[in-house]
Amino acid sequence: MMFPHTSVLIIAIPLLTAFITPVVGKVIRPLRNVIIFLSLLLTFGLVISLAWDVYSFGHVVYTFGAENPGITLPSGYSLPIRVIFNIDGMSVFMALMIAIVSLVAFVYSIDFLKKERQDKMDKYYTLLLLMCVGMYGMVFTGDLFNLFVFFEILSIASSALVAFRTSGEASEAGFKYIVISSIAALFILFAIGIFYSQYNALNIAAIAANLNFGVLDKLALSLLLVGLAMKAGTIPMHMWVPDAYGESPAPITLMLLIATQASLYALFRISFSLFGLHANLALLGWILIIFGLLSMFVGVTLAIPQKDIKRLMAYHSISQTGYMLLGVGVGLAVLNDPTAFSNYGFKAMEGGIFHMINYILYKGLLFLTAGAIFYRLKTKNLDEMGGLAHRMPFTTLFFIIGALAIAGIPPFNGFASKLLIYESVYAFNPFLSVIAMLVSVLTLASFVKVFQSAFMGPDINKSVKEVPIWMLVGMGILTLLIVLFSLFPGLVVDTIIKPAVIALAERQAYISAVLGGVL
Amino acid sequence: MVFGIETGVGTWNAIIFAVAFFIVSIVVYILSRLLFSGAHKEGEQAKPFLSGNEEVTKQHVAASNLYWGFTRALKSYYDVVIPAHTGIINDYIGWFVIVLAIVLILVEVF
Amino acid sequence: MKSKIVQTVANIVIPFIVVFGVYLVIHGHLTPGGGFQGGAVIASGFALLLISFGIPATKRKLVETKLSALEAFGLILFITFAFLGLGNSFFYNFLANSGLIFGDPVPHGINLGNLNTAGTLPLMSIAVGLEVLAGLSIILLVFSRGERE
Amino acid sequence: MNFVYLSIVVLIALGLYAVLTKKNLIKIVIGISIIESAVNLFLVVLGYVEGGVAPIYTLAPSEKMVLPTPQALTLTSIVIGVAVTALMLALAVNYFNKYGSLDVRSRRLMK
Repeated sequence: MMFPHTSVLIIAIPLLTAFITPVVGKVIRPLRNVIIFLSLLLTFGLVISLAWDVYSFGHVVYTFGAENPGITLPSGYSLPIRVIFNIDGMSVFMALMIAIVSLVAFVYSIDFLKKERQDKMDKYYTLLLLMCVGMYGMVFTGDLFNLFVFFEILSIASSALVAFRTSGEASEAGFKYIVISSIAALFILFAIGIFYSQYNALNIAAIAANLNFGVLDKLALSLLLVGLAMKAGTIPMHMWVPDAYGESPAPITLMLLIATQASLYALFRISFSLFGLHANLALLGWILIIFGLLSMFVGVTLAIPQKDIKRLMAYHSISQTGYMLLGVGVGLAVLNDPTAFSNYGFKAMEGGIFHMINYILYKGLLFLTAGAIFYRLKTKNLDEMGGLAHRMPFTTLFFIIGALAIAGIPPFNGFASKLLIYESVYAFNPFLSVIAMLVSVLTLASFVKVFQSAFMGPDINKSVKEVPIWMLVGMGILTLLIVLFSLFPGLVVDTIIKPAVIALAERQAYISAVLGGVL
Repeated sequence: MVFGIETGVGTWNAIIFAVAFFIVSIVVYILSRLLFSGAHKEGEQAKPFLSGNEEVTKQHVAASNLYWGFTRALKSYYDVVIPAHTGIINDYIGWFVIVLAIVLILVEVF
Repeated sequence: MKSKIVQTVANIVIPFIVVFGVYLVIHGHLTPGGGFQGGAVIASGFALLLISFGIPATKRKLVETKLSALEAFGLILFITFAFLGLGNSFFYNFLANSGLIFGDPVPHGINLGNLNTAGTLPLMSIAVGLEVLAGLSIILLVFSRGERE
Repeated sequence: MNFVYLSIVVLIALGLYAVLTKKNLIKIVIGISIIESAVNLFLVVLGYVEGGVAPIYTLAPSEKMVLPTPQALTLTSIVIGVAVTALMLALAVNYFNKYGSLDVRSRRLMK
């Protein structure tokens, strides 16, 4: 018998800590960091226990306010009326990423923002925890309106954190981010209204079971698709990405990475679980593939001429998002064709989803090294850097590992997931695979540029020292994970990636987890 | 499979790659020792040939100086793409509306 | 801005605004209204205070640190009630029909409404009311910093 | 009823027009608020029953009540809207303080 409340505690504990933080910060300041660390650690443990439940028992559902969390349908009702969490392999996969990233971001923040005013830091940690709540909620929820609410919690918290530095540029980036987010969220809400008007339900599973895919549903599909794609930073709606990533403090950039992944998750959830049984999946898959191709190519070509290290990396994250869209898009396009799906579609989705966690690890590491450089040099301009390898040996090592991983150089984990994508996409359409490889080459080229201009060359920044210990610990955790993922890709794919892919592909199981066997 | 993954066509195994990489590196090292043992270690012949220019060691090549050839070759592409990034929030939403219109037409027609 | 007429009218009206806001909060489970609406009404009373008496005078009465403590208190209270339902499920209404505070069964048909019903809902709307009135007042005070005297 | 849906479309178009063409940050915020009102109106209209009363137990003389769920949705959306608007205005204030202008063209990023 498993503990039934794990999933809700994962949301509730960071939420409670977020509200306690300002109080503790005023009364007993030294205790604040301890409490936040413990709550994040506890959440991490709960996520692992939840993952264990999901991998051994299948779907976990949690009904809010019911007499028993397992009762999804009150007696006499054919549609669920309460808010329901519907957690499957894909959700816990995302939750694991969020748990790792939030711990690393917190550990890194301890030293990175030490010189800020302490009452400001109380609010910073509150918002950081609220971001965690928003993301966990987005990936767990089985209810469309609840998805919107958590989406907005995430947007508000993260745009306030983008503007944390209160410089003019940071406010500008934060303003752009909140405008983008709220426009996307309002169109998503409009789509939710369209669903409610037709099916009198807000639950994803209930809507998916009754969907008739008329003109209004198609309108809702495109609103959801484009709104979430904008929040995931796909080209040509990517322009907020370099602004927001460039101006936010490094730990927040790390959190923003996973926030865009949460939007990507919602995009996949909509296309697979909500519309997967009725829509024209080939078209839907091709839309994702086109988004992916554009993002990959335009992102990387725009990264090459950049002079600001964080903007350069931000364009790379757009381009890496393209790989995931490409892999999962190919899987979606052939989902209704069992032979093609088992031949290469499944592998393509595996590659795309494996790339998500790899991307979080190495891209997060790269942004943290950029933050380390900023911490010492107070500049993000690549022209003013040089010779840092003489002074910051650990940061240099971390950067090399991250850069090799993102460029897909064997034996790092980036290569493993890209290889899965290349080979399966080649079977779908060779042209797409060639573009993906070309983008990988260009990625390597631009990271050679960063490495050459920031770390190589004569020792011109003589006053620079290595960064403080907690920043090194934060980067070290991610590096360790990259090395482990590089050595044991088979283990990772079998334990966490396969259940995620199966959860997306088996659309009927998502519905029957809420509505039972009857339809 | 703990170490390797099936890619559908073949397999990928990081451990085998690392071992092979290590062995090849040793072979290359031994070969280089054997082949270049007669090479000059100092004097004019050991220096790189920089098109007859003076050798510069204490100068840093900054980021802006890299890859100008690449950006020059793709100038017509960059001339279109970079001005499109205006940084004005109205344009960001404009792209959203354009993409929404395209996707809406695609979804409704097919 | 500091006209005598406005100040006199504000003196008369503000108590009524606050009382009406409190009414909205505690009758949230019986009539239209609830925590957010009531809190917003009370905060609008504070906005009137800010306009009619000027910023320095208002800031002596409404202290930002106290308000943010109130905000945190409201939030913690709210989530505590959600936690207390964990015996069944998160947000479970454990007080409804229990005979304890707010625990009377709801009468059927047309009636005047019994305040002592609905379980945790009124308690939660009181928590939300505290949070909203503090949060909106803080927003007002923060924006008033840009005002020229 | 169709008149209401028409006005929703008109409001969304108006809001988008403001967000797409106005160069003043405050006007952009106003545009977003207009879209938000339109979406809220849409949600409320979904639950409207002609001749229905407020869905409150004590006032219910008949079976004809408007649907409570869309009203709860609208309320939540309004609350979120307040937070978003407050944040956007705060950022606009900071933008003005640092750049000395509310014009979007005085941006410094991405030039």
